[in-house]
Amino acid sequence: MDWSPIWLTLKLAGITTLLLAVVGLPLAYWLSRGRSVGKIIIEALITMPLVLPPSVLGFYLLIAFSPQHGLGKWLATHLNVRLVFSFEGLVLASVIYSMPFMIGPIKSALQQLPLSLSQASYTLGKSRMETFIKVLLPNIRTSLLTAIVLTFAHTLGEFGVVLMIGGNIPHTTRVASIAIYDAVENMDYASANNYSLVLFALTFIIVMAVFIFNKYNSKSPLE
Amino acid sequence: MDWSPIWLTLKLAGITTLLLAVVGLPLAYWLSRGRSVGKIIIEALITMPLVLPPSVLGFYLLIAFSPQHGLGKWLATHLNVRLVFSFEGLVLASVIYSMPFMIGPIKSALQQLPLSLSQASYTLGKSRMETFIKVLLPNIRTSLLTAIVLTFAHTLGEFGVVLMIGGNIPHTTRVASIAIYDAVENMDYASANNYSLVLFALTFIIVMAVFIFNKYNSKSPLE
Amino acid sequence: MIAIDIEQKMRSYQGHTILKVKAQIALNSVTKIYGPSGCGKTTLLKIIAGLVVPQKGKIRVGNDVWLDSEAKVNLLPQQRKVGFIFQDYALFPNMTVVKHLQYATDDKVWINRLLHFGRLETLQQHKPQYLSGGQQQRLAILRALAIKPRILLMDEPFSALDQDMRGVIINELKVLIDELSCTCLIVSHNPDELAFIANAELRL
Amino acid sequence: MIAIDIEQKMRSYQGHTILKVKAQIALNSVTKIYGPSGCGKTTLLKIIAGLVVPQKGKIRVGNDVWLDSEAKVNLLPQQRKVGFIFQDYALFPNMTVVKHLQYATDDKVWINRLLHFGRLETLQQHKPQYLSGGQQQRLAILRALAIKPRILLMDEPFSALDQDMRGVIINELKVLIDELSCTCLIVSHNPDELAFIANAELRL
Amino acid sequence: QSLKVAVAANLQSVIKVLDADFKSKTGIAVEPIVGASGNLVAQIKNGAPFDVFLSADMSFPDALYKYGFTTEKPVVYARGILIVCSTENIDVKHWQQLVLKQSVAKVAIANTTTAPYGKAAKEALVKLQLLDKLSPKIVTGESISQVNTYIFNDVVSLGFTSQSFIYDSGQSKKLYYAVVAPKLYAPIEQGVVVLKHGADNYAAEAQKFYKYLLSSSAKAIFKKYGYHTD
Ligand SMILES: Nc1ncnc2c1ncn2[C@@H]1O[C@H](COP(=O)(O)OP(=O)(O)OP(=O)(O)O)[C@@H](O)[C@H]1O
Ligand SMILES: Nc1ncnc2c1ncn2[C@@H]1O[C@H](COP(=O)(O)OP(=O)(O)OP(=O)(O)O)[C@@H](O)[C@H]1O
Ligand code: MOO
Ligand SMILES: [Mg+2]
Ligand SMILES: [Mg+2]
Repeated sequence: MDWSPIWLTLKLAGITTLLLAVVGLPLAYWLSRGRSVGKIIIEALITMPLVLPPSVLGFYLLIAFSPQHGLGKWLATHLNVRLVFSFEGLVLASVIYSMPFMIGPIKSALQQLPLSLSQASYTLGKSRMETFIKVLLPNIRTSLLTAIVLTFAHTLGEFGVVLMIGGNIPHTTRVASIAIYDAVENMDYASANNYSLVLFALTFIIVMAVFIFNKYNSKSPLE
Repeated sequence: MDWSPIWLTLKLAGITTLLLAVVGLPLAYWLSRGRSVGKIIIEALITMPLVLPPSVLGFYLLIAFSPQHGLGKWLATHLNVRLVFSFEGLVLASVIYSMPFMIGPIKSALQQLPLSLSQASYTLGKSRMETFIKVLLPNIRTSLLTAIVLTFAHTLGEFGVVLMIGGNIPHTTRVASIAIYDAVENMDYASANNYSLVLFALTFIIVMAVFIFNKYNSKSPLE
Repeated sequence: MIAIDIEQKMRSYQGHTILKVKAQIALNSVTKIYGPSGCGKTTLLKIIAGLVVPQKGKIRVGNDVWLDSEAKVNLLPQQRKVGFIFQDYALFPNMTVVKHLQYATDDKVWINRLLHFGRLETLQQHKPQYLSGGQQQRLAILRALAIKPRILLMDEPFSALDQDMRGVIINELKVLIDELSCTCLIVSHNPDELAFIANAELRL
Repeated sequence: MIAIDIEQKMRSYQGHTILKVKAQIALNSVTKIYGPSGCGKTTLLKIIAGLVVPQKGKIRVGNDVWLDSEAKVNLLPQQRKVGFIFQDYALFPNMTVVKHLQYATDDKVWINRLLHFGRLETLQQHKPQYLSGGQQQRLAILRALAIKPRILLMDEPFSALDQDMRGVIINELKVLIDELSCTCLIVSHNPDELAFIANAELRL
Repeated sequence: QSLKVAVAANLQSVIKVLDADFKSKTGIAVEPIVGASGNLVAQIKNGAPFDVFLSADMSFPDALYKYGFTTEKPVVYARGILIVCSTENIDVKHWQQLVLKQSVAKVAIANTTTAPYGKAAKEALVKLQLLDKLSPKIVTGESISQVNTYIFNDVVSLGFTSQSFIYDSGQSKKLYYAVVAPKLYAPIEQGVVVLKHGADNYAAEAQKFYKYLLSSSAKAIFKKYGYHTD
């Protein structure tokens, strides 16, 4: 069995989740405070990939990234960066694709915390930063975990976008979901089964780990 | 422009959402009360499609639905129901595929409501049913909306599963995401663009409608 | 006569403590319940209402058995239908003041009388989050009374009311209780405030 | 001297009411604040703490200007660093009793003294949801004192305490306040309970 | 680094054998990327880093040549044969009558615009004036591979595929098939080109592979899998 699609998938999901965690926490905090037209527009944009079919997203990314014209051409000729059929392109696409899964639950949980929690912390002389880290984050930790698991899982299962802008290039863009599709088309059911079982086991472990982590709160990974 | 893939997509997403709302509300309520081994297992199973690549799900459904053996055969001979290459099959697959998006947010919101809310209602002599409908549901209405939008959107964007068990049959299984993929592979970028624009507009309207609905609570569709 | 004889293990950091209560409460009486913070007053009221099921015990109200852990009898809260005022109010965030009362009863005259009694007529259309602490507490009292309960369990029902308001409310409450011929258990940290209304007491 | 002169529009169902407060409060005094439910006591305390910004007004503490809406001066709550006891406690659900205090101060001796003062030594490792109403309220008091504030704003800080406990707490609080030479504003519905401690009053 | 070869789906089993043989002769590893010819062309036009392209027809590689994605015109390396295939022991010899029967629920063909074998199947059906009658039964596979998948898993009664399918060594099921009369469709001439990406990055290896495909040892393998070579 060729393990490279599994590693590639894990690498893609891992990097995407990490990037989104770094970008997502401050962004979600910012979105959770107050409400302005700018924020609404940014939030609507972030939310779009959630409701957009992967093939639409894939199509527009293909057009944007294609080295034949526009942005893709500019990137290819000036920076020698190619985003179609490359791992970097998949990372960028996954970040866009999974963004709402990271931002949504965190922002929502932050908004649901009573205002008086942060007020109480401010009166103790604590900065916004310290309040965020020591009071707000710990009180939304199940939502945080949810966001991370959702993001990771959503990237793990990414298929349509990868098929459109990644193709099926071994070691570069042939992630597990594509490898399975390929194996099925090749009637190599043993491989398809193996990949599926690995992913199944992996996801089962994730789900169970989250259940156990949340046991005391009796919360599920989607919370 | 051939509008049938758009209609088909809307029909599929609509029926799936409706079915899941009917199944999901009682199921989410049941899962939110107490905790037993049975519930944990059922919840883990419901959660699986969330983390499973669509191609894995599609592969197993293809095998399960095949009219020559097992379940598929039984359905074909006894009920004359065929699940591969049929709209019914897509509906069933979508229901499985989108289930966690309906159950998750509702169950989670129900669990986060303070226990004393339903207790207060019980002391007023109200049944579990009435309490659920008049006290619990209205207090999780943003989560309910989230669940519905997520389910609808997720089905709208379904691609991998349909690619495997759909067979690209016009008016039956050729949904928009497949039509776009097809157009792109045909290098018919004008059609791809048209379909994409329609879906884009559609999803933008959904997102905006939800934002407006939730305006007073300043909540986003993912809450 | 309400006969209570219960035993409940209460969670506490160092192991557990046992709450044991054995009491007889006359019908139509107003009983003041007091005891140090954390001794189990709230727990006792919840047990009577059927919201917490004790490890062991019997509760009899008149001729009806509400709870008998040996005979496996345990009426649902809905069957006991006591008026309950929660220490943290437990108001419904989705309902305005008047909706709270309409949820509990269909009797419009009664609703209007209660609104006047709680001095909340002008705040009818407010949701709980826009009410001050005292306004919320008064709404909790009105909601419990709305079902015209035969037994009224009040967990520190006047703690957020100023003295004048408290005096008014207690006076009028007495009239209502008599009218409903309702048996009343009140947890309070200000035994004085109940002097006028209470005619029995229970120390935990 | 704390000089307050503020005006704040308060939301109310029929239009708005205006909360106007003009007061001079001596440093190191203990002022009792009272007034009918919904008159704006909580709002006033939040304005002093910097948690609510009034439409118009000035607040001066000693020689420092905390708020001057004309000069656009408005210190952050962090800069004002008042001790604040919220009417609904606002405890941190993620922290145990002792973590609350450790979050506010590093002074271990002080923490132990506070735990004893609040009679919460044995409940150190409990989180708020496992505390009774009175235990939660005592924790809220301790947390506000933990930062050794120069100004202490208390919103009905004794409402959930039984009489004995209240007596003990008030007595010991007086000692602490004197020690910290702290100016104290207490909203209370039981003016009597403050007789021993308060030496000024403000009616809203 | 290995040579990335875009391969038309009808070659999916042959390519593994060709790979092994080529590697044993030259030591150069080949990574096949399998798909419908048209899909692969779309990807190449959008910048996919493939080195050699084995199409299922001549017009797709011709188009690539015209747009400057290759330096040379395509050359035919094999001629394909269209068959009708089933896992059921039915009378495939008379498939023209059979497909109209009720017992045949679904018939698979490959995408008629991106897969040349699909195009050929459509041509044959049109010539026989069967297409309209059959259209409610038709299921479209993304490439010839997907058609094979559908046949193999019994989700269709019949499918139009390449003859190479029945020579697939890994096959565990008995297949019943009939050759579609060659006069019913334009000959399936399969062309190969070295792509710009290959010429720029792996010129020597790409050329070797290209030469190998036209060599007699490759021809022998193609023959074994039911292709015609000259
Ligand atoms: N949800 C809970 N889970 C576990 N233990 C709890 C819970 N609620 C309260 N307790 C504990 O049970 C004991 C009794 O609590 P209860 O709320 O009945 O006290 P109380 O008499 O009402 O006190 P107070 O006057 O302070 O409200 C306390 O020691 C408390 O720590
Ligand atoms: N979050 C809020 N939004 C809008 N209006 C509010 C809000 N909180 C309180 N109010 C209104 O402002 C007025 C003053 O409220 P405040 O909480 O300051 O009263 P209070 O004097 O503390 O009363 P109590 O003694 O009952 O706690 C009340 O009429 C109340 O309805
Ligand atoms: O081998 Mo093809 O390009 O799927 O007909
Ligand atoms: Mg209590
Ligand atoms: Mg107040």
